[in-house]
Amino acid sequence: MRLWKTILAAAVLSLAAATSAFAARTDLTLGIVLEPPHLDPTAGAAAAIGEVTYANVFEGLTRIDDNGQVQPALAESWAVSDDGKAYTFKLHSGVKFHDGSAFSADDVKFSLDRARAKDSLNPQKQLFAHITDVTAVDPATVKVTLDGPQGSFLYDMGQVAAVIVAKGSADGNKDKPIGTGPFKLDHWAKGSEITLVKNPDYWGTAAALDKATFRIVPDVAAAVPALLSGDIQAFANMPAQDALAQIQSDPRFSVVIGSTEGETILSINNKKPPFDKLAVRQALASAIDRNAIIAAASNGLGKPIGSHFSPGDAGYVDLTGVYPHDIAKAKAYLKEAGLENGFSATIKLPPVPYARDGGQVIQSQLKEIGVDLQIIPVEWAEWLSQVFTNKDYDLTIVSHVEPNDIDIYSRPGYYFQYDNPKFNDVIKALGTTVDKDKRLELLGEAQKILAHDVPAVYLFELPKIGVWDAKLQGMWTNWPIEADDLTKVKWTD
Amino acid sequence: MSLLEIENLSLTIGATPILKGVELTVAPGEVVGLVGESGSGKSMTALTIMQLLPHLARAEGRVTFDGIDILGATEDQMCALRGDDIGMVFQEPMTALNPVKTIGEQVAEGIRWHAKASRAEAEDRARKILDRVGLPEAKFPLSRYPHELSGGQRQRVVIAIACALRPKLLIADEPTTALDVVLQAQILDLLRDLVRENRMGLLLISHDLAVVTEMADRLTILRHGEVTEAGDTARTLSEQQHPYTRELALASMHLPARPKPHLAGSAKPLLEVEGVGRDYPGRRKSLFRPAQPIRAVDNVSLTIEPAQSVALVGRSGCGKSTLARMILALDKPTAGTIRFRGEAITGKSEAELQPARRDMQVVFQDPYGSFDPRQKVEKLVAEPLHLLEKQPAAAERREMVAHALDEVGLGPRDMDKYPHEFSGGQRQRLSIARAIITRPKLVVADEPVSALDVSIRAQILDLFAELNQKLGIAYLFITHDLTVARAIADEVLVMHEGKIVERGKTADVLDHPRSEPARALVAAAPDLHRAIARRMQEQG
Amino acid sequence: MTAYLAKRLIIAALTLVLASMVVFAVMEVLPGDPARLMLGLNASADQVELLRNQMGLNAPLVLRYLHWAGGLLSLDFGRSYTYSVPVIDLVRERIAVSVPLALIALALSTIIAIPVGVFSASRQGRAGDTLAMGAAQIGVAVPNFWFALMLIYLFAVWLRLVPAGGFPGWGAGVWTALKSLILPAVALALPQAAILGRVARSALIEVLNEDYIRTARAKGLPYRAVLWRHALRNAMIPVLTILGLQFAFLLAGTIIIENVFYLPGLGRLIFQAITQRDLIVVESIVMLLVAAVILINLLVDFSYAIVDPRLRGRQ
Amino acid sequence: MTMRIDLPEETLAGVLAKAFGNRSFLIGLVITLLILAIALVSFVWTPYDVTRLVIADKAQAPSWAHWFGTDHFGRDILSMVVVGARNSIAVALVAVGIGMGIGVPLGALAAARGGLADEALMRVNDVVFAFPALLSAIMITAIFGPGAVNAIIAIGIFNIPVFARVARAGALAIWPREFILAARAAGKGMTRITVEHILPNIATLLLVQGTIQFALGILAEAGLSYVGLGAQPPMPSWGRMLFDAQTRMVIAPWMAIFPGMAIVITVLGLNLLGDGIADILDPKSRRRR
Repeated sequence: MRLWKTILAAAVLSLAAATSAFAARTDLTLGIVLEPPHLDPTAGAAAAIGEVTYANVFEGLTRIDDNGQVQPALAESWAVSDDGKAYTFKLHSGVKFHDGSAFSADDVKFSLDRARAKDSLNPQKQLFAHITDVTAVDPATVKVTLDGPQGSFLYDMGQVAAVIVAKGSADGNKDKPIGTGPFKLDHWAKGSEITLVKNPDYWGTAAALDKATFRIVPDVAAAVPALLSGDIQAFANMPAQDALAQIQSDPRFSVVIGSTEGETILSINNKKPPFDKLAVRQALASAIDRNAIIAAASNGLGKPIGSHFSPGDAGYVDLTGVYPHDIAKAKAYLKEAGLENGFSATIKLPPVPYARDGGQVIQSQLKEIGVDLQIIPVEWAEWLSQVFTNKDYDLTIVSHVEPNDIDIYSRPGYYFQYDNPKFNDVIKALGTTVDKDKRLELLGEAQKILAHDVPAVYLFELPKIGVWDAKLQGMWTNWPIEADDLTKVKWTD
Repeated sequence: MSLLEIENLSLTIGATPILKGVELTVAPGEVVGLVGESGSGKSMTALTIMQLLPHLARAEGRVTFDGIDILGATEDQMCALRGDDIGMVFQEPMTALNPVKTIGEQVAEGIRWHAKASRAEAEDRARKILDRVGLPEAKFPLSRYPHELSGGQRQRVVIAIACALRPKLLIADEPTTALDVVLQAQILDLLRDLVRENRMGLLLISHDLAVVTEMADRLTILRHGEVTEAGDTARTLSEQQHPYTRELALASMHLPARPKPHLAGSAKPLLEVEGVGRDYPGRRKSLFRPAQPIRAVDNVSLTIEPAQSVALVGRSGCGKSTLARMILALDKPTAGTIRFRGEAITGKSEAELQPARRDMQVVFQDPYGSFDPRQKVEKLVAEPLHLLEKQPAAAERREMVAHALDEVGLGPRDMDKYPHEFSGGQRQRLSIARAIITRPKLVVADEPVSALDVSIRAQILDLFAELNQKLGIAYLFITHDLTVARAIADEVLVMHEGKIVERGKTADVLDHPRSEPARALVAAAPDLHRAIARRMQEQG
Repeated sequence: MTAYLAKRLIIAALTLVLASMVVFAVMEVLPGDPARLMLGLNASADQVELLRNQMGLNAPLVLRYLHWAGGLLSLDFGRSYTYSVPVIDLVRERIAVSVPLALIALALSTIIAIPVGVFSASRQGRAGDTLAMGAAQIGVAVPNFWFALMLIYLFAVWLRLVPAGGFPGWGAGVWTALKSLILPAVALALPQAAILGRVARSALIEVLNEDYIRTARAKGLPYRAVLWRHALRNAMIPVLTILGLQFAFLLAGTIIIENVFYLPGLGRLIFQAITQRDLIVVESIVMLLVAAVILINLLVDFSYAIVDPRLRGRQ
Repeated sequence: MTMRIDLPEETLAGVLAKAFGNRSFLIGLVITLLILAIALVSFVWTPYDVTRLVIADKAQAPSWAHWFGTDHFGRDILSMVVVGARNSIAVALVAVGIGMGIGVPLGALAAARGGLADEALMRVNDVVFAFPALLSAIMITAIFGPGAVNAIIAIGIFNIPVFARVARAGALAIWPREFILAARAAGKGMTRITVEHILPNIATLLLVQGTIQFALGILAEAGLSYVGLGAQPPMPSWGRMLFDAQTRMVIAPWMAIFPGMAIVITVLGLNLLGDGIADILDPKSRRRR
């Protein structure tokens, strides 16, 4: 009898091994926290839109890879005129939209003109501000002329809002996205999941996955069990916070901590006394202990920053040493500003964990130098109208996730209400410089000005907590641009 | 060997003793009366036989039924007996049936349970027994619900349930107390026929000596849980050896002394009711025919003079309570006018009615329902004082309440008690105290004594008579009991199906009734003397 | 009967009109600008103004109300601002989750509560009763997301019997869809069963003192049969009242459970629509909820008549 | 004529004697007083300062140093439960008060008036009941601003329809009783009858509903912190402690267990107290040995 049992066991084992060998999995379920309101990246600012569609469904002339470098996409190659004002793009041939219609230079012209039109509702309209003319030389070539050299033009054309859409399907993209990417929309059960399937006649190298489902998991507490139960196999950026340790110790999963473009800052209303005095801002910067905030509000993940720049990007200068955590110095600054026994102020916090938790840590840290903060939690709608539009606030905490956005401090009417001519000149120069090294030098200078002038106290860069099945490959480590690019993702075993 | 034998039965519930040394036997086909006032333990005796006692009850002694030791029986054994070999009929027909089940279901249920009969067979037997108790299928299909039947009809359904399986013993606990005299007579006849037909033993429990005398061959008298006397009905009641038996007999024929009766026509009328009618919207039978209204009171006219005592007599459902409520301005008539002390009170707003209300008050039938359980006696009795122009100070209020309590034979220390701390009789005294505290000119009493025991009833009627003489209060008594009318009223009005069919001096109407309904009422009213005389002839 | 029905419908219509005005006024006064929410930080002020015009937000108040209300009459709820999809489709998907979930939760809660209520009432004052009512007490006070997570870790993560959450849609097969509703329904049923149990117990205790219970026992029925056949049906009126209230709450008040099980329910849609200031969606859903509450109350009133024949006469 | 109300006053001695004989009243009173005492003590002393964050000892299990362990900011959970008691109990109690104060008269009026008034009131009740709680919470924040006090208004509004419905059902059962007819015969108007006879007879019903709404009130306060209502940091509240614990259930279950238990014990205490009071007020109850 015993013999019979061993044979049976052996058979079962081999059967299991066999099945999994040649049929490597080709489907994937990812978890995302926020559901995109719609799927048209050229018509809405929500980061979740790009996260699902960028590089998967829609493609631009150029593409940003996981190191933040510009790569060719629909444009095979390009030539730049000497004065840097004219770009001629050579387009790939044989490219089709998901609805079968052919892709040509006309679509590029249509997309760029649509984005820069007077009545355009493109959320990143400023990317196209310098374009004066777009002409389709021939079906495979497009010439774009600018009003002046734009250092970041190729980078800008790789952004989420700069994807190329077809004239016929542009207006319907919100609900039925028609792009040129390796995946196309299969089904969207609102509030539940978005399913993409492989685009059979994709012009480039086909994707390894046949099916990818983005499942919406709004509650942090639900993310961990979803992963452990196998419902979800990957989170590009998992809101695991404290539960991370438990997952890191689990061999079934690999945990990859990367960086994002999210500069988390304590924004200050620079026109409102007493914050119009530099000394007061310096006092705040010195009183705040960045590492304590990271430990409490971001579970110890994310790098501290000294200026409005993401450590992952080229040109980063570490300025966290400008105002180190020093209570005595902070009190000295206050004394210098004539407020030695402190003052009271309000801090408005949007409904996100880094803000609601970070706010409490800052409140208790500033208490030590006599600054008494009253916390006012607000919804996004109220934050946008009270803080962003009406500048009715003292302090607030927000993370600016737009890539390459140090220029916001030079924008007139921006909610910081910060106006520094020296800084504005550096930004103007940066805008027109094409030479790489010169740009890096200018970026460094801009960072130094902000670090010393403290229009906002720079806290930390939002980490990207990547968690996925150990047998999965090809997921991005960092988020130079908020996107879950699945083109190179595949199961290994 | 008799059907039911109870020897030296004692019963306690929790700490309070209920029965001591009770002896009782019932032979097949024999009717045994069990008489006693409320609180004497007669119902508890019945529930002991049925073993339906509350959770904390402890019974000792011997109770055997058909050879089975009841006290030692298990619940399953009792379930087998109940409804099959022992049937029970209860006092209050209005609440004895499950309101949400049809009468067919409730009668058939017992049959299916005991006889393991099929649905169709059980329903068929149900139809038969309902027909036998006087509810023919034509008028009373099985699909009718209890609320669609009158009190008498519901009691017939309860009897049908009890007798559905031809029980050997039927226990009837005050089966007709809540019914009017005519219905009472019919139900008693029904019980007598059923007993004779099925040779059942019947244990008839009642506080009404006249009823027991008419029905029972032998009777046992209970007082505070002990048997005072037992034996052959006629002999026991005529010889009245035990003082308590004598007391009971006297109380049930008691006539309060009323030296000066007040005759009509001698003064300006206090209350004038002219052509008053009250219609209720009937249920719409079908979509097309409009629902014809039900006429509860039909063109009634009457007058009452100050200090005069008038009785309004009629069977239940004849509209007398509706008329009373309209006189008290608690319900608006759909026709006619009512004038009190010369002023019309129909169509007046609540504010304008205040002075009129000060001079007329009400005493209700159910002593338990007419008092807010959450308030103390002082508040309850003083409630009508709200009608006075000048609100008396707190001390003066307590003084007035104390005086009213004294007038009805209760003490001042009763002021701080709650209604549930009083017996039925005492509560009726509280009701009267409440009614007379504002020295009203007219008191409307709706069945004031029908829920009371014989002896207590006599005391209350004496009280009414005394207050009439002393305070000159006019009465309008609503009752279906002719002995009450004879005891207290100068004049009697007989009401039948919403109309006044006869009016006259009490003696004239009750001794020589002219109208048919009046005659039926007089004939059906149980009278102890007549019952004893007839019983003596039978037993020779 | 029909007169009564007609009266109730007229009053329902008036209530709906009242509700539409109230919710429209509230949404107008609510701070925050939907257009700015959609376009985000980088959009310029005039772009926001452009979108407001496109969405018709700058049209005069009364005109917008009449347009919206007119649409309601023809069941055209208009298009969602954020999703830019007809509201009807959005809500239909969510109702396909919320209504079955509410019904299952109610059924579970009734199946648990009624026997507990009967058990407690029949042993009033004794150990079993105080124990059951103590448990009911805890059932009410326990935060249901805590209980939900316990269920997930036990049945989904450890035993892997049911999915940890999400809703595959009825298209994916009734059983698979039902499987994903079991845990959320149990998590919702616990507090409701606790409340319902207490109400059933007190209603039953009152009924057990009635005379017809004694008549039923005198018929020879064992106590258990009397309880279930006679007492329970008479105690149904207060129970039905509570069930009506609970069903209305379960429709859209279960946002926490919908989040923990990531179910695309009505609760989450309302939460999202309010925080996104998606006026059209919020207004339409509130109208649906008011209509649902009115309908539920009508059903509860009719169920009273079914349970208690005495009430049939009145209608 | 001034409206003189004859409420069922008991002599104090009678009530106290009956009260202290009643077991559930005693237990309920002890628990409630204990919790109130702890809450009051927290004004003066707490084991640790709840406003100070000590990130170093974050999310520590219960130990001798921290009996209830620490939360994600290293704050002592025992101190937070104690300080949180103040806010949570105050918000929930006053909210139940508002719910009863407005809901009960409405319900009683609807039952007394009947007809159109009854129908209108009940339908308005339906609208308020169907209104999403979050919407009215945001409205209140917009009008009155954030903070603990305004959370009371928000939760109070949620309670009104519930109490109106319970009071109406209770009153409808009492109106047809005979002693009401007697009161009408004594010339008492609808309002006086409601106050003197109807309300005392449905008091028990309202007490039971009150304790249920109290428990739901505490939990509701947590949901409000999203829009800024309820206690703002550094003031802790049980509701928000649960809200924060929600995401850290697996690693730090004690963050949810202790505030959860605090709620359960408080509700249990209040329930027993409620049942006890109901017994004492009920004149029929014998003094239980």
